[in-house]
Parts: sequence; structure tokens; C-alpha cells
Amino acid sequence: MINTILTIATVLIFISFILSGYRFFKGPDTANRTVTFDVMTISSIGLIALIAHFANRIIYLDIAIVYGLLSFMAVIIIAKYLEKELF
Amino acid sequence: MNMTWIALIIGLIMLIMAFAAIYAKKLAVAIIAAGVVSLLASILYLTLAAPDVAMTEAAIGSGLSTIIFFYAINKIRKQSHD
Amino acid sequence: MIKKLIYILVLVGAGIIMAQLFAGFSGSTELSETARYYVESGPEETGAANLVTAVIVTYRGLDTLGEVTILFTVAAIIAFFMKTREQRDKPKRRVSEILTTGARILVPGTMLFGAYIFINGHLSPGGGFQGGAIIASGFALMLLAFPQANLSHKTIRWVESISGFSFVIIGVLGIFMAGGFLDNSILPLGNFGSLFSAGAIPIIYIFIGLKVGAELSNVVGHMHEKQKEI
Amino acid sequence: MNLKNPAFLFAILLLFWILLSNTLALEFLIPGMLLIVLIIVLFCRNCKIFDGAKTTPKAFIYTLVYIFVFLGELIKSNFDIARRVLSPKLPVNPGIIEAKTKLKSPMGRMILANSITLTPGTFTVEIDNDTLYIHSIDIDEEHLDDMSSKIIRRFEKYLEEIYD
Amino acid sequence: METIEIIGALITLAGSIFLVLGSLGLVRMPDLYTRIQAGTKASTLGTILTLFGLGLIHLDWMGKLIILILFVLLTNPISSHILARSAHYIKTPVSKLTKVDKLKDKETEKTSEANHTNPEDEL
Amino acid sequence: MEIFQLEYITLITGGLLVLTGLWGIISQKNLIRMVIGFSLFDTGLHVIMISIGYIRNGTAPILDKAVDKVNAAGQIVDPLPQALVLTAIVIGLGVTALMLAYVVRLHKEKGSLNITNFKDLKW
Repeated sequence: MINTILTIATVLIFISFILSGYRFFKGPDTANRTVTFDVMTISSIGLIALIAHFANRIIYLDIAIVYGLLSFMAVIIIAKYLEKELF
Repeated sequence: MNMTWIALIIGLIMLIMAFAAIYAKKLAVAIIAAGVVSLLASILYLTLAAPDVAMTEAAIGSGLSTIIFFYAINKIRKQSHD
Repeated sequence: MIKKLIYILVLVGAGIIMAQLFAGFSGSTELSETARYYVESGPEETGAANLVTAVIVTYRGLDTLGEVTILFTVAAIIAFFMKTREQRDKPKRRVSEILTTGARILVPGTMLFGAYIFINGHLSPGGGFQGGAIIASGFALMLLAFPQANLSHKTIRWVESISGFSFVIIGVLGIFMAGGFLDNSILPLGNFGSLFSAGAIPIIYIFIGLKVGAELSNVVGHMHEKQKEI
Repeated sequence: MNLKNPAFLFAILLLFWILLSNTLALEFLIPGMLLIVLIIVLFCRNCKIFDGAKTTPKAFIYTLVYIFVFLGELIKSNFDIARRVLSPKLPVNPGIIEAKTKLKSPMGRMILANSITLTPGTFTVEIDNDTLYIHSIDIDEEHLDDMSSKIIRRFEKYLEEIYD
Repeated sequence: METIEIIGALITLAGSIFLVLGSLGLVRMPDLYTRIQAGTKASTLGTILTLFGLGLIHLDWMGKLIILILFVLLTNPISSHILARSAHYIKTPVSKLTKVDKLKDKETEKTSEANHTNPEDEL
Repeated sequence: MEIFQLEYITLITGGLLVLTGLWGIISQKNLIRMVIGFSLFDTGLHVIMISIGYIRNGTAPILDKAVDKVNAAGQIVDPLPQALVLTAIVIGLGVTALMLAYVVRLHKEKGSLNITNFKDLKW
């Protein structure tokens, strides 16, 4: 029962991946693609938590924290690059 | 069984993103696409029961690599404008 | 035209080699003999719950030493290519106040998280290399939020050389006090699964983490600074 | 020597460490405390982010109230966005407006800007001293000033009690 | 099979529905700023609900999940703010529907020497 | 079906990724794109190595409450390839950073990123 519901949730997260992938290919400029990158990483935090549930290991959650940190860094550096403020 | 489906879809998205990384018009977009490939590779390692490698790939392959790439192309842009 | 043909030929050749490799592959259902040895006697011999850590730090410790040396060489070569000058350009635009305020909380938090990763290397995923990378990203965040901040290369060099030296000293102590180079049983193994266990593994990982963090921070810092005109 | 800033940062980092190691055992707690002291000495010797924070019991109660108000607004905002995304006509009417805040402390301003970013159809584009530039998804052209003060006051009246 | 676990699973499902809605907004919205509106809010709430629901299923995982939730709540608004700020600085086009742009008015009256040309650079 | 197993899928993904990276290296003219191709090639090789070490239905080689010490050998995957790949990823970052530093210097010398302009060692 629970696993069925969570499998449906996984499928929905994949649909969200594919929709943002569409915007990645369509997106007129780099800033739009960066938004896509942000949404993809945030969704994959949820996906990692679901994988941790399916494998029943708590230790997988550490990787999700690393993800959150690194996606933040990447978005900030892309924004700085776009406004030519990087040294 | 769940893991197999996850790995299949992640692998497909990875290959599409790899082509985007090679054929994107702008270098910044190519680097972002390469970052997405690394990020998804990290999920693939997780399904293969390798959390250590997944963490290394997330921290190094997708984090620090992207940062260093952007610093490098920023330097190149500055040099060509001078 | 002929060039394209050569490219495709190279690609097809590589594809054939790959296919040959894959044809001989059949998914394994149980561990090989070496792996079985590591799994069965690893926890007793090293006391580490994370078997990957046990392999990296003790069984294959020399590889790790070589790896750290390669990273050191890379950092040195990048420092050679990207020479710096003292003063930098003034930023054209103020950094957003929200980012500077957030960074004042996030930078210590990132450093703490990196330290957590390499202190718990023998219990949970992660270890010196990952923790060092996270510490380097913390430095990168600091440089992004405060572009005028001074990254003291002298301090980084000191941290780097002292931790590298201590790593080798611990390795040599293993020869005299225990079975061989980088043997971790120079300290008591302790209770399996607690923080102070697995002999010298946490200490070795702390030094590796500091060394890798210093090296990668150095690389990021050299990439950040402006190039000297030669 | 003002001890308020390091004390607040110490409390936040200690909470972070306890939740991270998921245990209260002393063998995890004591190395964590040593590490936190080291990190504060190295990276936050003279940061002044918590200067405006009040330490009265009233401020504490308002913090708890603020969390619930914020969560309520967050859920409301998401239903608003969902309604706009799902409706076939796509009813958006965007624009960037300006609003003035009375908060002085940087921490209070950051929390205000972040809360605005996470609530109904608004997010902060630029912050310039006490002026926030807010992008709103549905603006009312006749009553711009009413609208901006409404957006700001929703959170400011609680944050005023917590920060100067 | 307890009630609290089923509630947790349903909360997770609601979170993933919000994630899908966020990406749908990313596809449908007309310009960058409205896309950030949809992307940030929906994905933040979606992730928070997903993690909280999993925390109800495994009560002993709650500590790490709360760390993740606080982390997402702190970093996600900051990153979208920085991105929107940069995008406005390099004059990313706004959609035709936009009525007022106070920030642009301010910038045009303040600076004229901002010789900032072509955002569509080759690199 | 035999081919529809986790390790086969990841193995094929890794192989195709290697070929994509190789195609990028040999067909592109821009130096930065060649470095990107190299990093894709690297990722593909790592995926292949991890898939070879996978044991069917195995779990991560970390002993805690979920996996006990006594009958660990029947439950976990091979730790050795993981250790090797971990080393390889870190070295890969070093090589990438070094190549980027060279690219920056080459661009400073020649003012171009196109590989056909570098004729110094051509015979």
C-alpha cells in the first residue's frame, strides 16, 4: 500500500524532470536554463529521499544534504557569471 | 524492481543531456548540461548501492568542477575583451 | 569529408571494443574471493563500519598517499600558471545584502558539515576527500559573497604541509607499533560503531580532509584571483 | 566584547550538529562543541548579523507565532500558483513594485525578503537599503501603494517584535 | 500498516504533485520572472512535503529530514533572488504582459554610463 | 528477461556515455568543449566500473542497524571497485582543473580557442 503510493510519487517526480527538461531545450537564454537546473536539483533531493526509503538505509540522506548545498553554489556562480561580476 | 525503472529513466535523461552538453551553442549551457549529467550519475550510483561514490560525484563532479569551469571561461571572456 | 569518416571509424572501433567487453559480462550474484576477505575480516581487523573507508585508508593506503601527492602537484602547477598580483579590481556592483547575510550563516554551517563528513568517515558515507571538497566549496561561497575578502595563501600552505606531514608520520608509526605502513591499530580499536573507534582511521581522515580542503581551496583561490600581467 | 553574536551562532550550529548526528550521546556532542568554537573563532570573529535580535520572552513567543503564520502563507501561495498554472487562460498580470521596510537589522531584512519570496505571487528582485523591489504576479495598477504596504506589513508586524 | 504511515505516504504524494505543478509552470509561464515564481515556490513546498511525509513513515529519520527542510527553506529563496537580480541587471526581456517596472525606472534615471551591452555573448 | 537487470542497464548507459564523450573529444574544435567531452568520458568509465562491482539485490557496504556484522557477506556489494572509483573521481577533478588552466594560458598566448589555430607542433 505505502510502497504503491510512493512509487506513484516517484513517477510524478520523473514527469517533473521531463517537463523541466523540455524547458531546458526550449529556454531562450542561459538564465532560463539555470532556473531549470535549480528545479531539477531540488526535485532530485526528493528523489534521493525516496530512494533511501526503498533501500531502507538512513545513510543515503547525507547525499541529499550535499546536493542541496552544491546546487545553491552552482546557481550563485552562474548568476555571477551572467552579470560579469566574477573575478 | 523499483530501482531498475529509476535507473532506466535516469540513464535516458543522462544520455540526452550528454548530447546537449556537446552540441549546445553557448559554452555556459554546455557546462550546465555537463553538471546535470554528473548530478544524475550520482543518483545512478545511489541505485547501484554506492553512497560513498555518489557523495564524491555530487561534491566534486557536479559542484567543484562546475565552479572551476565557470571561473575558467570567465577568465577567457575577460582576456578576449581586453 | 575524409575526416568525418575517420571520426566515425574511431567511434565504431571503440564501440566494438565496448561490445566485446559487455558480451563477456554476466551479472554476479555473490562476492568474489578478495571482496569476501575484506567483508569478513575487515570489521575485525580495522574496526571500521564503512568498508569502503577500511579499503581506502588501510588496505589500499598507499594508493591514497599517491592520490594526495597528485593533488598537491596539480595545485602547485595551477599556482604556477595562474600567478596573482596583490590588488584586485573593485567590483562594479554591490553584492546583494541578502547573499552576504545568508553567507554569514551558511559559511560556518558548510564548514561544520564538511568537518562532520570527515570525522564520521568510518561510520557513514563520506570521508576525507568529500569533506575536503565541501570545505573548498565553503571557501568558494565566501569568495563569492565577499569578493574583497583575503584568502591567505600562507595559512593554507601551512595547514596543507602540516597535515600532509602528520599523515606520513602516522603511516610510519604503523611500521614500528603495528603490522606495517599505515596500519590503523596503533590506537585501540574501541567499540564497533562508536565515534572513537577504528584505531587511527578518524585521525588519518581528519588530516586527509584538511590537506585536500587546503589544496582545493588553493585551486579555487587561484582561479578567483586576477592574473598577473607578464 | 559583545558575546551576543557568537552565542546565537553557537546555538544554531549546535542544533545543526545534534540533528545531523541524530543522537544526544556525549561522545558526539563534545567534539562537536569544540569544532563549533573553532569555526566561530576562525570565521565569525566580528560578524554583526544578530545585533538587532531581541532576547526578551515576548520575542520568543512571536518567533513561534511567526513560524505558523509563515507556513500558512506558504501553503496558501502554492494553491494560488497551482490555480494559475492549471487554468487554461493563464491569468498572470506581472509587474515590479517598490516597498519600504522599517527593519534595520540585516538578519530581519533577510528573513523578510525570504518570506516574501516564498509567499503568494511575490518575490524580491533587488534590495537597496530600506527599499525592496518586489516582482508580483498579479498587480493592481490603481492601488500600488496599498498593495506594497499590504505585502510588507503581513510579515513586518511580527518581525518588528523580534528584530529592531 | 499504521494510519500515520499512510498519512505520511499521502503527504509525500501531495509533495510530488506540487513538484509536477512547478515544472508545468516552468513550461507554461511567459517570461523568466514568472517562471522563477512558479519554479521556486512550488518546488520548495513540494520538496518540504515530500521530506516531511517520509519523516512520518520513518520516525527515526526525522532529525536529518528536518535539517534538509531548513536547508531548502534557507537556500532556495536566496538563490532565486540572486538569479532574478542578475537577470534583471543584464536586461533579460520581460513579457508583454508586464504593466509596471519600478526597478527599471530607477536604474534608467540613476545610471547612464552603464555601458553594458550584449547579454547574448558568445561564451 | 536477462538484459532487463539493473547492472546491465547501467553498464549500457555507461558505455554509451563513453562513446558520447569520445565523439565530443574527436569532433569538436573548441578546447573547452573537448574538456567537457573528457569529463563525460570520465563519468561513463566510472559508471561502468561501479556496475561491474554490483551484486544483485545487494545493499551499501556500510554496517549499521540495517546490516549486521555476522551475515554481512551475503547482503552487501563489492567495496573494492567503489574505493577505486572514489580515487579516480578525485584525480579526474585534478586533471580537469589542470587542463582548464592550460586552456586559459593557451588562450592568453594565441587569443583563440579553436584547435586548428594551434600549429606549433604540427608536422
